[in-house]
Amino acid sequence: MDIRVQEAAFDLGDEARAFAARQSGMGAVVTFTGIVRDVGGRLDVMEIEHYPGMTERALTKIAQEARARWSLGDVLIVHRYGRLRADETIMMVATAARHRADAFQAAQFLMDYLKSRAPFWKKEHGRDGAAWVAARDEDEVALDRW
Amino acid sequence: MDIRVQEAAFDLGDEARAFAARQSGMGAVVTFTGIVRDVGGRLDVMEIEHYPGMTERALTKIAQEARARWSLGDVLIVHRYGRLRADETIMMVATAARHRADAFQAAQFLMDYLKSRAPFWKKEHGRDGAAWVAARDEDEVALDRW
Amino acid sequence: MDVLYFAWVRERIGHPRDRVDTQAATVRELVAELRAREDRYAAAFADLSALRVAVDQELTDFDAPLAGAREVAFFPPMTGG
Amino acid sequence: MDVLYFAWVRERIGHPRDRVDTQAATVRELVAELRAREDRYAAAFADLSALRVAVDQELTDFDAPLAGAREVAFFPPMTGG
Repeated sequence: MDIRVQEAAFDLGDEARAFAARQSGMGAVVTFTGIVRDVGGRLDVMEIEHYPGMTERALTKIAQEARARWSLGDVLIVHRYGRLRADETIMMVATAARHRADAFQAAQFLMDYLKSRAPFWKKEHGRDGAAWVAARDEDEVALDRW
Repeated sequence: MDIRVQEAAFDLGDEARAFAARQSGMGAVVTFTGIVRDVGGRLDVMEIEHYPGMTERALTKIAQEARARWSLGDVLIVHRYGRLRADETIMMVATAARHRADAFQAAQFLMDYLKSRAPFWKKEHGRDGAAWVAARDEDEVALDRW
Repeated sequence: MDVLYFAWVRERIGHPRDRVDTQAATVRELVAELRAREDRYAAAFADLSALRVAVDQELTDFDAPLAGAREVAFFPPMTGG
Repeated sequence: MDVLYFAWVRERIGHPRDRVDTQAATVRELVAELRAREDRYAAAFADLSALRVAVDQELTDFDAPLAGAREVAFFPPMTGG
């Protein structure tokens, strides 16, 4: 497992390549990358706050749960904090498995839990002021399927 | 839409980075990469045959269907043919969407259809001789969910 | 009409395509004609449930009409991805 | 005991953490003590349904016991990913 909480930018291509390269015998690699969206050109900065210590614990627990539920080669989670601009990568998960169903399911599980159970909070600073991003009901509902 | 059927190797990292870079306003990018598995060290070469002409048509149709069903930014499909070795990338799909559910669903749809409806056939050449890979019943069943 | 073979169908028949002059109205009738050609054709088409067919590069079934078709292809279930 | 605040809870209270000396048996009792401190605490804890709580860095609920706890954190629903 490779779990990183970092302020520094990361390159989705480099991460995906390196993740796939260190697997062995895995036929399927799935990646998900979250990118800062600038809806309507109003965003100046996306600020991401987190809870140092708890964040790493929560992500590790989510990754361990994924490995217990599906037959996986490896799991990667990278999540940034700090001040991000539009089009920057926020976070990424990658899963490797022998078969595609496990890799897809595990990646979606990681994302659903990470969205609502890992201590990150987003604040959008823009032309219209600053506001904390509200949690979406559908993100909580998404957990029910697991 | 970027749909390529090629003999040449491709780099998963370069493709993922370039795909994400040409999206605009998309918060979610999902990639799936299929990699040659060498089960038990027996594989020498994975030979992939295809049906030139029909392959491009089938992939285009599958990608168009995905774009009709989900709110997507863009779709990438790269699929190789020819003689591949263990750990080489066979194929890749990428989807971009504003929200993760669309990106994940569309990527899984593309994979399920591509597996059973795009004219590719795999033959494994190895220590124990050569054999065509049999279609798996579960790949056909996977189509029922769409 | 061009008749194409892929994967083990091609291997069993021994070549990748035939130029066929036929009055067959459906794929099934074309298969009957091909089976009658030689043993290797009979072997390739022994079990239609193990085969798939495309007419003019679109997947279809064995009851599909052949009127106007330029290209028919036979192959096993696909294993892409 | 360290009490931590994140996101708008932190902003409403005006600082990121308090060192609290408390006999509260549960998170709910601790919240009652904090609410009584000042208006800005009362405002931050006005609607518990808008808050989440972690005890020693594990998500829990407002009825969780505090015996032995070293760190309690309050924050809005998380919005990672």
